[in-house]
Amino acid sequence: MIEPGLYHLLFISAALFFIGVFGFFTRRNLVIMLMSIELILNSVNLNFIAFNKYLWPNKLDGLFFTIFIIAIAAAEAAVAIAIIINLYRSHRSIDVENAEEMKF
Amino acid sequence: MNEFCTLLKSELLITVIIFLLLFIKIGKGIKNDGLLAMIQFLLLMNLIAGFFFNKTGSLFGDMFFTSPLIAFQKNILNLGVYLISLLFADWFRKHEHMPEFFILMLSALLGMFFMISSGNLLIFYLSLELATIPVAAMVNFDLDKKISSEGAMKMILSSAFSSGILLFGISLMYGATGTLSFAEIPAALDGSPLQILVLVFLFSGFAFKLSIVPFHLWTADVYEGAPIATTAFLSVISKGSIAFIFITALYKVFQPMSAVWYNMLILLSVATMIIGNLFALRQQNIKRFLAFSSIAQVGFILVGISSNSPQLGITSVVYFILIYVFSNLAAFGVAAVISSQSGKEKIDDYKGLYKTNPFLSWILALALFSLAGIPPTAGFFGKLFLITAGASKSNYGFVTFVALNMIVSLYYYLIVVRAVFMDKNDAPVEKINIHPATKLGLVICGAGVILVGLMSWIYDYILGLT
Amino acid sequence: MPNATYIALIPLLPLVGFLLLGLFGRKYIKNASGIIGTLLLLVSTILALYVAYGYFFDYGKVNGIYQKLVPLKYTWLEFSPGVSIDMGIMLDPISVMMLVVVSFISLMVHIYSLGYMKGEERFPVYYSFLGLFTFSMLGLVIASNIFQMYFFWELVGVSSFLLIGYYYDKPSAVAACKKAFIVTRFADLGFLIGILVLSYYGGTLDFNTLIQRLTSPESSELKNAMAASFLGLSAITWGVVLVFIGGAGKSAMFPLHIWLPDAMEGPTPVSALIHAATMVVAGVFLVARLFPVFAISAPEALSLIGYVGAVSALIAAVIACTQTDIKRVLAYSTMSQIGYMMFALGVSKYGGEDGLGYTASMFHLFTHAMFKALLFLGAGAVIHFVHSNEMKDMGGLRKQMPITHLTFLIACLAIAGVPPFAGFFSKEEILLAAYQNNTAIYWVALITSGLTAFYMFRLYFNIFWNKDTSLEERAGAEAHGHHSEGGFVMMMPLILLAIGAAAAGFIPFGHFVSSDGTALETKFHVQFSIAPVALGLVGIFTAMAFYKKQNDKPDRIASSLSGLYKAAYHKFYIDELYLFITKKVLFNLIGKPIAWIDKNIVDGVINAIGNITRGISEMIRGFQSGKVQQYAMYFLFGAIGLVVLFIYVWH
Amino acid sequence: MSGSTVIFYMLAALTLVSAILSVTTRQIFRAAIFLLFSLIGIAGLYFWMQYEFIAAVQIVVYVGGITVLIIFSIFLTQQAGELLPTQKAGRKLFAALAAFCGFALTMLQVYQHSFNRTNNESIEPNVVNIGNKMLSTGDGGYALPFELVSILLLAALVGCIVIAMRNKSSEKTTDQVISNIEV
Amino acid sequence: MNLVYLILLPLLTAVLILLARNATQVKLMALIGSAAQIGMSIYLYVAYTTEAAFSKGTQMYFEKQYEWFPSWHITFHLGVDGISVAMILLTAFVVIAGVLVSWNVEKMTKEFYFLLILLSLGAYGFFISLDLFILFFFLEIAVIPKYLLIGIWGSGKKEYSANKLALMLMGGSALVLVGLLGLYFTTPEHSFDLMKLSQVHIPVDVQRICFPLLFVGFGVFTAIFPFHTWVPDGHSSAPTAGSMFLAGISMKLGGYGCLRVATYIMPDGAKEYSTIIIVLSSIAILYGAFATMMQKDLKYINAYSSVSHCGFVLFGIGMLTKTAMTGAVMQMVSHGLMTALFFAVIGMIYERTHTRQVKEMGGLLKVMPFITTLLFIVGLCSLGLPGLSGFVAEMTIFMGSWEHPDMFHRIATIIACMSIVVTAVYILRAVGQTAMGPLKDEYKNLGDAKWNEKAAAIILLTGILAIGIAPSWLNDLIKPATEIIMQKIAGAQ
Repeated sequence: MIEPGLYHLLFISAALFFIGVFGFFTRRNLVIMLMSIELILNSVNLNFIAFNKYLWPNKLDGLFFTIFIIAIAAAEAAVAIAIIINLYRSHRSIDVENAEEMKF
Repeated sequence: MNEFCTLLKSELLITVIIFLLLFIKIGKGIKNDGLLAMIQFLLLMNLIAGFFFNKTGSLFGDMFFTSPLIAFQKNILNLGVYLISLLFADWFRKHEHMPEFFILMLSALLGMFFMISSGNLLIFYLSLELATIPVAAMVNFDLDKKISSEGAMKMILSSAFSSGILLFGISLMYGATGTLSFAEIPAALDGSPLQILVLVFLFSGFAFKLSIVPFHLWTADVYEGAPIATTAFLSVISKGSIAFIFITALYKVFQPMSAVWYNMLILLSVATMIIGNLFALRQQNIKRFLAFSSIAQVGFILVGISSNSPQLGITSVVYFILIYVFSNLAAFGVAAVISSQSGKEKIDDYKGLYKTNPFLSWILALALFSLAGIPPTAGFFGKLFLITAGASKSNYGFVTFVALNMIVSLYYYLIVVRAVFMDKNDAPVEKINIHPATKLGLVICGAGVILVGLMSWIYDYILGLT
Repeated sequence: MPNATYIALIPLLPLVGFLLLGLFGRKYIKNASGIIGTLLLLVSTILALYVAYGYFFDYGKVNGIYQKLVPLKYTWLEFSPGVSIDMGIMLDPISVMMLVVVSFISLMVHIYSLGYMKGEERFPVYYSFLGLFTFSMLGLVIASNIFQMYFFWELVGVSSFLLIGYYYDKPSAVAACKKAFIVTRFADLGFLIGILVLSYYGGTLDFNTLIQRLTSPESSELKNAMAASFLGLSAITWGVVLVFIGGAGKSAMFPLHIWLPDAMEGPTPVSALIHAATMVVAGVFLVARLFPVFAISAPEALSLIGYVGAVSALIAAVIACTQTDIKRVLAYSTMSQIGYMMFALGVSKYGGEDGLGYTASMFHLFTHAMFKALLFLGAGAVIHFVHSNEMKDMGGLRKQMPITHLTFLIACLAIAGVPPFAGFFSKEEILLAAYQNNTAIYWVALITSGLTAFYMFRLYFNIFWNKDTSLEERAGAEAHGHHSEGGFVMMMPLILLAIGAAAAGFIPFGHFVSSDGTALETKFHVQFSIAPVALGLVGIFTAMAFYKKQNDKPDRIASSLSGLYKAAYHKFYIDELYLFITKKVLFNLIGKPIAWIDKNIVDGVINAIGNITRGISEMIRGFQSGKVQQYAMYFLFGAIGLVVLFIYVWH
Repeated sequence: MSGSTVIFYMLAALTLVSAILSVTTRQIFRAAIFLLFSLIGIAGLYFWMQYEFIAAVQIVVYVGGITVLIIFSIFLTQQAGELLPTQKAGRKLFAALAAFCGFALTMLQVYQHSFNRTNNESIEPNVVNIGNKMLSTGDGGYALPFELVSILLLAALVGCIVIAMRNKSSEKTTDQVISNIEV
Repeated sequence: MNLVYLILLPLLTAVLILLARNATQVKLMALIGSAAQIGMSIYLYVAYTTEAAFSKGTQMYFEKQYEWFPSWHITFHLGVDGISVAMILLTAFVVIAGVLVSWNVEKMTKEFYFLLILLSLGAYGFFISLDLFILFFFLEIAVIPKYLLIGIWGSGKKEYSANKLALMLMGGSALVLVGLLGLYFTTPEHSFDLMKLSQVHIPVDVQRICFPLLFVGFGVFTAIFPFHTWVPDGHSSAPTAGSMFLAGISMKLGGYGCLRVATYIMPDGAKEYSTIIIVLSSIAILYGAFATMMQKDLKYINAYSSVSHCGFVLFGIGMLTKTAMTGAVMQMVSHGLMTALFFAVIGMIYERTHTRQVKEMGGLLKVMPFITTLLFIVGLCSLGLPGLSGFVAEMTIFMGSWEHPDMFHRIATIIACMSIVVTAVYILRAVGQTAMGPLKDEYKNLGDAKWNEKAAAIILLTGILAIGIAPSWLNDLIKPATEIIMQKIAGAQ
């Protein structure tokens, strides 16, 4: 087995990213779409940390970026969930297919 | 410290207002009307203050950078926000969460300010989010409307998705260049495939906010769902701000890769104009209509950006956006007045409007002509200079195409004009008595639409700043 | 040197009349307008006579040659240096002669109309139109510049249009005036292009310079014009032929004559003035005006003119024999006589003895004006009396209208060429000229003269003899209160003209008018004139035999040669031909298709663009599906697409 | 092969597999739990890279915060135990294709690209360094982003409150918000 | 004289109209304003002639230059030569006539007159501007008023026509815009200034692109074949004054632009494309004439005949000889006056008979002698009767275009000449059926023209006669200008 390194991590993060994308495309439940978003953000975090560790350890840019991404992810999730709940109140469902009144 | 204050002036002012509002909200003292008046006053002060003590300088390392031009751009946004506070007074007064709305709007504005003067991808990203998330909440402010929350949902999810892609791009950029600061990136760019991929991902992030085809699809739905005040904010303020930073990003950060993004701009501006126009043709809901028209307008902005002289490009874009603020806000203002009085948002409902409300009709007509680029309105000059800037590379095919697109756009703007002025209607919108603040706003917009073009010194002033 | 101002007054006075009556006649002047018009014209007639006297006997002749004098010339519109439309006066024998003729006849008609048109509601309008016509005709004859001539040429056309359409609420009149205008207009197109050609090669529009340049063999212009050729004919031939087409149109030469008979819808005095004496001879005048060019530089064109004239003369004469509407008969006879003038010019040559045809033609023009005007006015009197144009309604009028009868007889004799009446002399000269130069034309002319005599007397007898209808049977006429043949104002012109028709022949015309201005001694050969006179008499007597008494001979003859008769009666179906060309070809084959194409193709494309755009926008609406997940997908596809495009395709 | 390698692969497997499961399972609770595992796996990877601080933050915020939030929201919006409606197969295939293409493209570029690395001495990602940098306003300091984020959180909370609570008790909660915000 | 007044005067009038309190005030304002316009334009003519007498050879008179968008090297550069003066005179005449004719518009009088005056403003600005940017500015100002005039006060399928007009004209100006930009960037010191542009020599390959753009762009305004289809619909649906302005003024903007901008600045392009121009315009001339022959609606008749007559304008320009060009300008003026009068007359008739179908009329000469006399005169003018303006213009064009000795130009000219016969046909059909023939009973008691109609007609008639009877003043006015243009063309290789 090969010694794991940067490219392994990049592979993992990219995979994670597109798994998230896949989930975002396919899941009809808004909450799960939100989860997929979280996966995407995490893959990005992984990228940052990996680069920071293997390529640019002289500064902590990647690390800090990760921290802030996490913070923002929290905020985003909060607002999103609030909106979803509100949507649920009006639609009595959180199926994305039921929320396409506006089109064309 | 002093310098700190002057450079951060506009941001600090906004923050102050935000906290002021918070405390007022807690101390539940003031009725909506009085509060609104106060807010309008504060914003006016803020706008005026925006004209003074504008210096060049950077803070926090090079994370924050400002200059007279940037200050001017910020002030355009200030103006826009002030006009919004005037134009939608009616809706604000009725809304129980009016202060929160302003808190959110102002924090979004703050985000935009930081975004415009960000010197670093981290700040850029954070301020972008700050400029997005509160707006998503604002979209949902018609709390008991289904479409409002649907719009909010669409916005938050798709913006999260786009920021995901943007972030992925940024992370790869970080990996490839090892830096996040705009100052250092260009040196590290060599146009390698990965960097092209990075460029595209970042570009799509911008494109999403600017609603460039094919990243635009959220726009119409969100605009339609949102309360008009939010729609106006989205289509004018946030577009404007993102356009400003977009230019800086392209001209300053990605200068070495200009060959790539120039073609990208041409391609996407063509696509954007076509799609925007074609969709606008059919729209019945005025908000949706304006959404697509604004997409088409973005196409024109891209034309301006695709100029080969940065100075020309920046100036014409800033100038255009100043005009765009006036004209588009005027249109939204009229729509808001009508919908908040009669709940009518369909273009067919506007038939025979001129009979009952000549003032609104003229303002609307002015706004639409300005958007269509008909003299003597300012829009004519704005569009013309954009096209001229874009033509500086003198590829005739592209320019001809752009010019011909103006015909299509004129066609659908005329649909509205026709409805307002020509079509008969036995049940037109009844006479509306307009809130004085709104009236003031509309008058300012109208004056702006006419004067900004004719007073050439405004353009030269902007040129002086670049 | 003559005084330009009062020469200019000759045409201008009628113009004044036109403006005066046209602007104020309807409201303020009313019945006085006739008098005013007449007086103005009287003045200009006197001036014309004075000028004529002055020109012929005083300053016109310089060492034996009548000069072309240009006392007035004002640049009206300059195209390029040298080429300009000038408004000027040119005095030479023919223009002076025409001045006299036009103003005199016009005066006669003015006077006559005082009686004939009395009580018409648009009396002032009528006189103003007459004024307009007289003005333009006089302007035409004194034109010193070919474009000036065209200018007045058109004006003449319009005033004739207005006068034919005088009874504007009569559909036939409307049709007639339109027809007249359009046909002549079509001919004028030829004239215009001819002018363009001549002016291009002549480098000027001024008659004198033009003629001088295009006739003097050493002039470079002529060389160029000769050198440039198209379809085997030299440019100059083309030019003059085109010009002649214009003339042919106005002078109702075959095949452009179809408008003339219909033009009889106008009031009879108008027919007398315009469609007999003056306007219709404008074509002849035009050819005469450019005669040197024809004769010297384009003989082919001249012979063409000769044949056209001869053919027209013959055809018209034949048709005239069959018509029953007296005015139409006169119209065709006019056409036939003009044919005479034309071929007289056609057979003529330039200068000296060979110029006989030219002189003859002008002479005949002069005399013809007299007796033809007389005939028309007489016919007018008759029509005025019986309220009909049809021969069958007439007969035996000699007792009821003696003066008319007498004058009419004189005129008939004149036109039939019976000595010593005016027509005899002019016709003799023409025949002589034809005889000398072109026998074919001569024979045609001879036959025609016989026919002329026949149909004129057919007319005469039908009106004044034939069935004897007495006053009692004309109760209708009683009711209309026409006891007599119209008052003094109507008779006086008849008498004056009759005198002219009788005596004009004795003027030594050749002394005054000749192709090159030198006096031409016209000898008179008795033995030569036997044949025509004999023929004329034969014609007269046949007519008498047929028509003096009521009988069925004519019908029998007619039925015996029915084919020819029918053809002639239907004017050889030329009208039908034109109708076919205009209605079927012009309207249905050109106009309709073009209108259709414009509506459906040219405009259709424009509309199609709009519809297609809307269609596309309908088609792609699915793109905006309202599904946020699809939006995201498009987003990703867009991004990936751009990446692929810019990494692999578009470097 | 060393232990760390094994651990790495285990963590990687955990992360990816549970991620895949969480976006494919038809039971929403399981989805949430798998998401939890996947996040933990990522935290593990941070540990493996000796970025303990981030790992901790990851655990606290994600595992402790966001996932719980999500689960609560599931409680609020979903009747337990019922299966989620599935997406059309065509759409699934399409999405999979898109995702895979994107993945392939990205990895292709990443592998073709030769990353250049710094050779300055590295900074320890320990709490001290992080703390200093976080609050320094000078060059390479992160005070501004920090403030930005705090404003963002404030705005987000205000937004959430307005949207989520329709009843008239929004003032009280706002007080709490303020007290929370004064960081 | 300061040309800015020509812009300020209509502006002031428009403002006053907006301020006016009631309809009568509005009308008075408009009347006074347009009267002032006519006075000013005549004064301009006088001043110009005196000035020109002193200083021969100068190209532009009364030049004025104000800073405007200096960074784009755009200046508010005004100046006139003979051609512009002629066009300004035309505009003033048509404007006051239009104001008078539409005296009894009840519907939204204020807006109506406001838009009319705005149109005139656009026209004046266009004719006096020497900077292509402001030229374009004024060109486009005129579009929307036209749209509204047709759409609001029009008749028939007005929305459709208004849209068509606005969009096609917009398309035209879009092409113009591209052409202008091409010129702008080819000049060394990026400038829109006509004088500057005329001095530099534009590279031939640029001319090859820009000339057709500009010519066709302007051509759309003056109904170049096959972009003429807005003319019939637009004119027929427009209110009387609207049609007068459209055909009388705004179609002339196109011709002026073709001459002053396209042909003057890009002589090489002009030479290269002159064949195509001539072909298109001769098609337009004859085709328009034949199309007119089939029309049944008076307004359509005049509209199509306008296509045919404006064909003469382009024809004259395309011939590239001094005389033909002079003729083209004359034709613009003459056609402007003539067609304006024609539309005015049609409007008067329509107001009374409430139909424009030729078939449904007849014998109107009896009940409305004044109006029908006008109809006769204007008809005769349009078929080129001597003594009226049409004759002068057309003859000048023919003479000019005959100066080319080669077969192609000859044939083109002959084709053009033919149209005068077809014109005679359709004019006589129209006039004959309308004015002559038996009178219908329902028209027995119709009234004749009122004072305002008479005044309008007489004003236009004066113009027509002034040109028709003594054309030399117009000729002398235009010639020097065309000479200068021809020199430039002669200079081109």
